[in-house]
Amino acid sequence: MGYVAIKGGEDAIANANELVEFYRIKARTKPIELAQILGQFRLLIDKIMGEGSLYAPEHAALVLKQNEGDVFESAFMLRAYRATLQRRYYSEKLATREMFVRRRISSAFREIPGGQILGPTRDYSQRLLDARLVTETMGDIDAFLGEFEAKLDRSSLHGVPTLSKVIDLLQSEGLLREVEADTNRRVVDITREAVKFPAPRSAALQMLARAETGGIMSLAYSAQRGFGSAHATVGELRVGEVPVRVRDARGRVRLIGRIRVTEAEMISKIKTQKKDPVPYLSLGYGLCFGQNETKAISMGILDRTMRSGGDAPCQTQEFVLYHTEGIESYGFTNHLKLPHYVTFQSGLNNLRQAVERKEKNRGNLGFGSKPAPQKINQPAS
Amino acid sequence: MLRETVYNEIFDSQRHFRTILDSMSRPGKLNRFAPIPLTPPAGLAKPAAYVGLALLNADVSFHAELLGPEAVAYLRVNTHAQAAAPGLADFFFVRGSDGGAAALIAEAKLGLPAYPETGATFVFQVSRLGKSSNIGGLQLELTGPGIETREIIFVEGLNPDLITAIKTRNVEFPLGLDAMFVSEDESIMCLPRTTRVLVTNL
Amino acid sequence: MITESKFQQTYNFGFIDESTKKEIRRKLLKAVAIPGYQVPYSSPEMPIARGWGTGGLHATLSLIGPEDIFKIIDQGSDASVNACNLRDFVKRMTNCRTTFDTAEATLIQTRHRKPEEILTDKQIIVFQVPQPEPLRSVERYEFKTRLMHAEADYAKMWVSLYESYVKFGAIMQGAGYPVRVNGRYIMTPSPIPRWDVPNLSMAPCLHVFSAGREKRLHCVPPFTKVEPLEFEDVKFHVEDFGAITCAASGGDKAFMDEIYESETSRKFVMNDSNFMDKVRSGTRPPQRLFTNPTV
Amino acid sequence: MNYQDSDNGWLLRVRNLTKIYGDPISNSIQYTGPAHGTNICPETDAIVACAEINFDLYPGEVLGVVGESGSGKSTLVQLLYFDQMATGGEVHFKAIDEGKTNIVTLSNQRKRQARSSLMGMVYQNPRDGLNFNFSAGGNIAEKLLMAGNFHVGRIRERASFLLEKTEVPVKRMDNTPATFSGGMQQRVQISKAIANNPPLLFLDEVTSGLDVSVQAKVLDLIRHLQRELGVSMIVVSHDLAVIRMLTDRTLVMKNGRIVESGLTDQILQDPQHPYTQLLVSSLL
Repeated sequence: MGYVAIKGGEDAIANANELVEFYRIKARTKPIELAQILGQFRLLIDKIMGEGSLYAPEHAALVLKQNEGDVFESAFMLRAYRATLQRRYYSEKLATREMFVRRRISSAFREIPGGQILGPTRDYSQRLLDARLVTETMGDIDAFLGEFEAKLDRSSLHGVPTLSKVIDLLQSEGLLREVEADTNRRVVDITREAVKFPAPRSAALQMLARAETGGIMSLAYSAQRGFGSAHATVGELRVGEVPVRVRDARGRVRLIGRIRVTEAEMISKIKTQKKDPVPYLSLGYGLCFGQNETKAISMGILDRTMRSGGDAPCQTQEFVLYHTEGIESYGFTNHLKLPHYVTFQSGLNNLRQAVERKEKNRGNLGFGSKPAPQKINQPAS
Repeated sequence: MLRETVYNEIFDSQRHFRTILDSMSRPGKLNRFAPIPLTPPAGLAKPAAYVGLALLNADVSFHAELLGPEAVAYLRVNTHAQAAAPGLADFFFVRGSDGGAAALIAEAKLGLPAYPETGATFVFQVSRLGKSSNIGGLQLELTGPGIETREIIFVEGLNPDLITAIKTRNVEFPLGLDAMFVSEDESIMCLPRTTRVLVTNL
Repeated sequence: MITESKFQQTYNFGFIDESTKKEIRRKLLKAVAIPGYQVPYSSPEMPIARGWGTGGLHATLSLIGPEDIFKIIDQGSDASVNACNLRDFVKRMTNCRTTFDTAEATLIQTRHRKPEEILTDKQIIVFQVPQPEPLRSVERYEFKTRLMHAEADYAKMWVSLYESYVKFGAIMQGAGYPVRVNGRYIMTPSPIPRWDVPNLSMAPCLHVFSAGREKRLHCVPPFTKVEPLEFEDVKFHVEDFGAITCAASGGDKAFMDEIYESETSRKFVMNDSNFMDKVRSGTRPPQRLFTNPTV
Repeated sequence: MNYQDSDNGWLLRVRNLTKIYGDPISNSIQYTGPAHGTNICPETDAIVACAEINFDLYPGEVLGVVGESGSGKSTLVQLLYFDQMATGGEVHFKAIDEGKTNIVTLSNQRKRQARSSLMGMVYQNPRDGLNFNFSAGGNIAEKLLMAGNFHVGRIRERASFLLEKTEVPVKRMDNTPATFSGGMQQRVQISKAIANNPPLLFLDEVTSGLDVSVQAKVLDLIRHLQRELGVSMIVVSHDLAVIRMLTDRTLVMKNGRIVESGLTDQILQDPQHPYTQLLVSSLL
């Protein structure tokens, strides 16, 4: 009976698991080492950590290996693992002003204090296949690294300054405004309580930070194409490491490590008000784990559109937040593979009866054409 | 020392929760808690401590001032829940004989129309609960969800004003307060906001 | 050097941490106190995909203790692959006894069926719920459906049933037929067939409905009135299997699965696998049957 | 003024009803109104949509509310029909708790019940009063269902009856009003509003969106229904012709206040307030 064997469910699962393992390694190639995944799939690791909502590069590497590179499955597994970990502290606010900046640009100004820092980006590369990599050897790697490192001025590493924010310029001039009086400033923890709508901004930002990159990119893109209004400019995009601190039992703030994050501050105009006809600028904020610029920018756009009113998809909080949650939409889309024959049978039963009724009523236009299908004596009072 | 060491956070709380759940599901039914040698301070009855330890944690607040500062400290230390003013508390611990609790009932959260589950829960410490009239005290006749036809229960050590106070607040379902009654023999009986209560021997 | 020890995990009894269990337990108590109302809860991630029974697991694992005897079915079957997987998970995380025998179980998790056999006051049944909001078909936004429930504003729901009748001559809702609980909240019974809906009303057992992805849970306490939405003159009907008998057990009067043997021939077998086994062995358990009203 | 002042047989008693949008200060009411020529508080930009509204409505009476746009007349009926929340004041309605309760303070659940079975409203825009996803019959059914009628046959009989009364072809009952003409949409709205024979009906600029030829027929229908059902009505209009045709008594509103009230005929013949005089002169 197919996949609902009478007593065979357990065997079927065992067989499926065995086949999965077979397919994972049947090519008999050298096992991938986690160090290799960590070392060479940096951006994939970053994406999975963000959607999996856990900053744990080695764990991300492991789940990627385990899942044959399936990104959805890997993010999901990391998220589930996260739920088993004891939460001892909430971190102090991340201070992105203290970021060790690897990359930092603003498209709003030609030059900014501290300078535009292009950093590691493929933005201006030509997307051509690199045949050299087919035969890449350890020797090639050593050669490149040797040459590269020789060029570095190591003494300058100690003097890297923290950079002020581009938005400070606008702020000091009084040109930046909040979109609306943010009445609900309560900081909620979406992993401890179900989100209620309208959701406070803290909840919305948490959900976006965990959202599936492609999902929020689609919606942010729709906003730029005219389904909702977002003429956004990258006020500042920065990628780098920020310190994470917690407050210990004695109230002392302690550094527990550094994480790589991408931060986007997206600038757009506020609709002019009757009371105040100045089209001030406002900010949409995006922050996510690792280097994931697509995500941080999309998040910055959606943070802004969701607070702008209007009924385009990108402006509707419920629509954006529910449908970009990757783990949930992935699970539910796949749950359609589960047997549904009971519900299907129930519908079939109705359908057959409707066909029967139609046969009986042949010649009539429909049920609605008769004002009172039942015999009525009494009018409603 | 205030901190309980004999309580198994995993298994004792699970067992006591199931007892409470069964009682809440079947208003008027008497259930006996599995005994655990807790040592709550004088004001706080042992079965009330069972309820506190089973349900409270750092995410919720309680009000137990009428039972004395030791009771408040005990609940705080053992559950990490925060003591709160009557208008804010999620749980209340009071003596059923204490007519003064009526003021707390009058002030407690009823929940919001869209989120009625935020209505408060009261734990009343009474002396005895029983199904037969040889127990003194109030005779309550109960109907509503969880009850097949009707239930009769006798509660000794409960000030009838408190029943009146609860009924006054539970007039507009789904808003309301839910009540638990615990007795000296470590029994529990619950009256969720859906139960219609008649005091039949006053 | 990355070593294996870094990735080894130990799990709490029931997988979920005690703090979250307490939260779910408090929500369960409120769900019992407000029958049919959807209580929001934290819904932590599980190592089972969303939409595959995470909500059911949250309720099950917050309820379960070492003495429980656990049964789980999917589409009425104990041996359905997902039921097997979830059973294995619960067993690994609790070391509880499991059973196929409906009567023996103290805690039953189910997807899309309530067992045919009458459940007793010693049993709790947990339904997996994909979409907890019965009003979703007439109002897509959660913040609006919340208000509609708050004000018992069920006009749109009723009119949609009226319109279904006008268009099709019947209320076309199949599984997941909307019900009114204790005369107040309109609730989805989860996608159980209409066959099972009358068995929710005034039943001795406690029913828990839990939707993990949507982070809502609701309850039907024992002995609580559950009425399918119907009109005085257009009545609720359960699926009609007529005089069909089960090809495997010879029994009738149970929800049947339709099985195509070829393009032209089909047979029926009872959907509830444990019930069918009992009928086949000559010990048909007590059942509560609903008789469709005659027009 | 107290609602118990004198029971002269009122059906609806309104005392000091107030609606303010934005952030009012204690002086917002004092700084607005006809004397200041505005309803916008100069200090906070709060809008005093209506304030100090007092009147009684009697059984079977038709009360007109006239004024230009922004005078607060639509806000007034929206407050009474619970479409909006009053900022302050009292409303007593004999059909609810025998008039003892200030219905402004009812829970939303009870307000909805009251709206469903004790009141009817006809809006200027049919889309506000009708759900275009449902059929005309479904729209009428909505009112009947909410008042506790759950018999499809009787609902359809009643809907047919009402449509016939309002001169909508009964054979269109199962079509959505989206396919109807404006006049017919208003007739369906009227059918829906009177479905439960409510003692109180509100009409908000019901003919404003219609062609002149259609207007007359709809007004005629309303007048006819009012006589037949004896329902009390509050008719809001900027059009004195409508007020003259339908109402017994009239309130004239400006900048959120009542500036004049009295028998409709008297007001039309001998307007006292300069604003009313202006309105009347423009009618001639």
